[in-house]
Amino acid sequence: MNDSTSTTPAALNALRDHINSRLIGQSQVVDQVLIAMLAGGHVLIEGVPGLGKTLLVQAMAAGIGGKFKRIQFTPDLMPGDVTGHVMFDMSQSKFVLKQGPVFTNLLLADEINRAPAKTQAALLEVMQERQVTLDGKSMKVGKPFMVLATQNPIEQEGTYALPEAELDRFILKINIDYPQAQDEVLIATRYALEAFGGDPGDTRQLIDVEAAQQQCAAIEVDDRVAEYAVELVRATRGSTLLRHGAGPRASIALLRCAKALALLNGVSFITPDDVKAMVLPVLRHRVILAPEVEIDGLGVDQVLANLLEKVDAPRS
Amino acid sequence: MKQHSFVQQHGPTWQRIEDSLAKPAQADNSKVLAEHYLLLCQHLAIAKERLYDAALVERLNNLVLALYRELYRYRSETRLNFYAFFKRDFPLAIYRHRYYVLLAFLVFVMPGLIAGAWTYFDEEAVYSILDAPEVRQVERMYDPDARKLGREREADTDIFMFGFYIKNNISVAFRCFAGGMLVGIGTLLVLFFNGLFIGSIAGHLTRLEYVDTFYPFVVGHGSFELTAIVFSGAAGLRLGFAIINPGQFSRLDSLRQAGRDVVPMLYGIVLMLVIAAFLEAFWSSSTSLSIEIKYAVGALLWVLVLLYSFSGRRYESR
Amino acid sequence: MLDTRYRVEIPGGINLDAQVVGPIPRFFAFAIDLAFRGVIVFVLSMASIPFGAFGLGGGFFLIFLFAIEWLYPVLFEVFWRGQTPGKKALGISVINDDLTPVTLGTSLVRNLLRTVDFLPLFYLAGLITMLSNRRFQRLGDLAAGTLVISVGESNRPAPQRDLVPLAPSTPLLRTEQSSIIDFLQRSQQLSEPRQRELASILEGITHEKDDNGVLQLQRLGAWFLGLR
Amino acid sequence: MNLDKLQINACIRSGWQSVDLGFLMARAWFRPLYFAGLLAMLPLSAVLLLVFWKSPFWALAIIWWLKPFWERLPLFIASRKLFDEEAGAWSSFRSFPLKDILPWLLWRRFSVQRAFDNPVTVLEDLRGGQRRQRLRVLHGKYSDVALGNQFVCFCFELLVCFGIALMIDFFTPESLGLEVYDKFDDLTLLGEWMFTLSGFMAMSLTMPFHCMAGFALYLNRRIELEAWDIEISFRSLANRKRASESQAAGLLASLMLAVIVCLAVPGSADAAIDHDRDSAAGLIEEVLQSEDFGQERTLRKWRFKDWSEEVDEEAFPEWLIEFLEWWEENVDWSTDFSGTAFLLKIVLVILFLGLVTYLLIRYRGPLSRLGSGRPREKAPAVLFGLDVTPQSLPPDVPAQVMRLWDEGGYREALSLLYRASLSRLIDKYEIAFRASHTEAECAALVKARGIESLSDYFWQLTAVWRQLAYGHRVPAGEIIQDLCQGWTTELSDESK
Repeated sequence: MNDSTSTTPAALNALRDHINSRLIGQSQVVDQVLIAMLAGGHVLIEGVPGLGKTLLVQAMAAGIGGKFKRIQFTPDLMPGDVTGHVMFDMSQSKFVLKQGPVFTNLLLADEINRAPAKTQAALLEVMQERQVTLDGKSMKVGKPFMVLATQNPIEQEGTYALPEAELDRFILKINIDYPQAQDEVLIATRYALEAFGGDPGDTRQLIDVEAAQQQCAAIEVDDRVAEYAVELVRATRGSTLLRHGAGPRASIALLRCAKALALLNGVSFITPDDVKAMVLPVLRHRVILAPEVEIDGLGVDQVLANLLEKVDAPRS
Repeated sequence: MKQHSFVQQHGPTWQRIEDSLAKPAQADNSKVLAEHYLLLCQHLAIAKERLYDAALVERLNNLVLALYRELYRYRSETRLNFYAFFKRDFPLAIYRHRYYVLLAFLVFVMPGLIAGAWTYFDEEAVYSILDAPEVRQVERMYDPDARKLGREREADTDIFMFGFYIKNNISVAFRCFAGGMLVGIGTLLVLFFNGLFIGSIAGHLTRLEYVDTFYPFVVGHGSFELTAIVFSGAAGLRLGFAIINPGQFSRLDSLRQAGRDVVPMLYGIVLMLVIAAFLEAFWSSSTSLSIEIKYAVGALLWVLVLLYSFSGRRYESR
Repeated sequence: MLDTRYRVEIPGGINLDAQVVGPIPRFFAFAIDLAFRGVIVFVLSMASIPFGAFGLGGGFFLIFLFAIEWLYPVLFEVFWRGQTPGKKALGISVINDDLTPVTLGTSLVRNLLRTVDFLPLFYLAGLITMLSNRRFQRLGDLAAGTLVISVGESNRPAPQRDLVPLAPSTPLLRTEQSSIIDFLQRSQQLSEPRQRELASILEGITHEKDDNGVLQLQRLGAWFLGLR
Repeated sequence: MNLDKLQINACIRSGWQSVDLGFLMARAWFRPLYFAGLLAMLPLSAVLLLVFWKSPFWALAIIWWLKPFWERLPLFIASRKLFDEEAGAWSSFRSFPLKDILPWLLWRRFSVQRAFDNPVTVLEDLRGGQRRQRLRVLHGKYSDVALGNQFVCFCFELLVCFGIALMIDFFTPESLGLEVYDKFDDLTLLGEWMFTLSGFMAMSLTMPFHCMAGFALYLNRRIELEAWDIEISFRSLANRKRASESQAAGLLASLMLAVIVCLAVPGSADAAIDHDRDSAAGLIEEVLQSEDFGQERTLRKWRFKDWSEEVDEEAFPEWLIEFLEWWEENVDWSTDFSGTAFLLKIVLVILFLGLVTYLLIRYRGPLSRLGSGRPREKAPAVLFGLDVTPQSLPPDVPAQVMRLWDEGGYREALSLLYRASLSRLIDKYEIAFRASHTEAECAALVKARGIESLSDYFWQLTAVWRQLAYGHRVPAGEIIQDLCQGWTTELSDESK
């Protein structure tokens, strides 16, 4: 199993440990974020506030040697506040460009569903194209570039649901939950000792993200595994439990994430297990429950798990 | 569209639906019903939106209401799934209310044990709990000498006793449940006093050495009856506790939730008590069976009832 | 605004109204049921005496007594669209508070808890609880989440007379139009002086007085109603 | 009277619904109504109770008789509350209406629709013939409901009275030595006082409900006859028109309207409902002249049915009569039931046993699985597209595997070994693999069996298999030999 392809797995492990040492009790979330990063996608994180999302991005930015910015989405946030403005500078009497917070490597978009659709659309466009057009000029955002958007499940009032087509742009949706009790104790004691704000921690670059992403892309995929992934995604389309199945983009995302998972595990090929492990986070925001299922109180995860049971694992 | 043409256009349809609703429900017309329902919902919405005449809106409203009720009759639980109920729902409900069951058990059994011990060791004690005529009647019922003289009880008396037990014992259990609405106090009282009476009678009869008539009689149906009384006490306590401590719900919502939660227990309790009455009338009273058989069957029933009642845990995680 | 209306939003996005029913009609419904049950019990007791008061007949009599005491309302409510005979006579019905039909479970809870509503004597507790909430729910109703609504016949709009419709000279709001329609449809129930009085309020619109004003309003109503 | 501020939803209701609305009104304004009633009752009642202190029942009877008098104040206050006007109990008390009280306390005391009729006297202040005519219009409908209201409220009054008495009795400590009954089971003076006080309380508590139910019925009838709801919307329409015609004129109009409203609400009770009482008399006169009112009457009478044609000879089927005759002849009704009873007992027992048997048969499938815990599923024949039935395996698996391997069919060899392992695991350890399980999940299931060497072996096999199948890496021959060796010890027939 441990046929390491290069030094990347070791570096990845170091990065993972680094983040885990900062953000306690959320190792699964950390893994998934790393997977999304390796797959070159963006993530949508859903969870109550105060579970250390900022800390996660901070630690990750440090580990990859990149910059990070944070935008708090509010109902009055304008598209320009995200992408940037063109302003007239009186002293120089010419137009100057003021770059918005998207010009960074890691962008934490907090409570994205609080902003009106137009602002959301601006961000989602940047996510897709990785460039911003300001005053007719196209400008690349940082490289690597990754958006970690969060939304709050409890406060649904005063929020604008993300449009279905746009949700597809996120490669993963991660549900972040309260940490285990013992981890919570650890967190509490540690932060009681530290000064307010915490210490920035190790800022050494641990990994070259672009190299890692290339390596991830090179992971081997057997045809049967690819077929399996497609079958899983197709299973969501015919189901009566879902009003809306996942699109073709989901299969690609599923395979990319499975590759990233394999790389994270230090394996150079993907197995059906990798695919299956990534199904929930990849698909859960791409399907919509049928209304009667919703009334019955079933969650997306339960329904998806149900559907997985119906798909045969690949044949040899 | 003006109201007049609206009525002209759809009036006949409404009339037809009203007529079909007046007739007794056909077997499975849920599909037709659903279509009618959707149609009428739309008409009602139109009528309200366009502020049509109040009488028209009321008529449509009542029609939609009737259709809605008819439509949801099909999901009604009158089609009880017996298998799933016995296998899972009832034991699961008991498991979920295990702390209430424990409390009800203690409130029922502790006074019983104490009163039993007291009456066993103290000849006079029974009279401070029960009236003298009651004591005499109980003594007469279980007097071994009287038994030997008498013949096997007549069949019609058995049926009378069956009715008698159904009427009295199930009513006790129901009252025990209903007492929960008095913030649980009613339930506690019913449990406490029933425990006290049963305990003192048992103690008293044991002291009189009526052992061979009393215990074989009660051991069989007791398994169902006593357990059911404890369960109904638990259901009542659940209601009471929902009122006392509604948690993050409003008191009313908490009570309503509790009411819905205990429904499976109520079904189960009724069935257990009917079985108990049946056993009590036709099995326990039989004198022709040997005492050993009665003990053996009684023990078997106890084991079965307890094993079954506490088998709910494994369904919890689902 | 005080009203006996109970409103629930049902699937389909529609607000459905039901009229809750208070203690007086329910008293009569209960009285009818009580009489009905009394007759049944009497007939049964008569029928069972020949079979032995303490034997066969007595046994079955007790079982029926039990069933009538506890199950009579439950069975009727579940299998007869929420109505016992008494409720049927009064045009009222038991229903879950989301306006779905009562189920065995809710009906059982509701009726077993009669025992507490009965306390301390003849449903005093039930009466007090009924009067302490807007939906007239007694304790059993509260626990089961049920309520009693009226399912009586609805009013039908009155038949229209022959009128020449008249187009309004000024635009009117929807609510105003519907009140004029109401006027048209209910004018048969109103006395003529009252009709004139009402019409005089709208002199600014009809520009007519007295009987002509009334007629004018009715013609407007016919127009709004869509009579052509 | 300002209909815009009407506090109830003015729409047409049925009689029972209006009575219910009345109860809601009493609920909403309970405090002012209750205290108003109490305020009216207390002074005179106190005097009466003092006078008749030795036989308080007399006082109670008089207080009860004076009910029409007490009811006026709550009704008056309710008529103000109805239009959201404040009416202090004291100020209303001062202008307390005494009009036309004598008939109400004498012959009209026997009226069974008092609450329904009261507003005509108290609020409209009609007397004599006018009143009679007015009542005839009102009574055109709902007199049955009014009667029902009177009756039920009387029952409620009794109920509350006895309830309170019971509570007093229940919560009085016995140590006080207060005896309610004497030794002949008659009430003592103390007992009489207890019942008098609870009767008084019951009266004051139920009065608002009774009055309001009647009042609501009255209102409903008037809404029906006078279309208040239409008047409300007509007025707002007229206001809007006026306002839109000219701002200045609108202001003036609303000022005038305010003046009119102020004038229309004088402080005296008689104008609470009917602002133009003078015209009302003439109005009613006219109403009664009109065709639609007053004259129509439906009378119903009981009469004896004509029995002669009604007897139906065919009511009982022939066989039933025969059966009953047979029964009568053969069974001694008066003495012997044991035979029948025994028969019935047998029938009951058989029914019970039959039910049990039916249930057993009906659910035999699920029941047969009860013992084994979770339902056992049929072992799959094909897993991952591999045939895993025992019959499909060669007799000597390791040998076959090695032969295939040596021939260069690496994939076939390992596939056979993996397949054979699954087949043996299904067969021997009854592990319930499903078609949707991936390799790692299968391995986890094996691990859950708790046999360490077996799970180690299977995990190793899975890893090698995955590398070959998905990673396309051919393992060394020794590994295959080890695996074959392991298969023999862990999974073949000879293994433990």
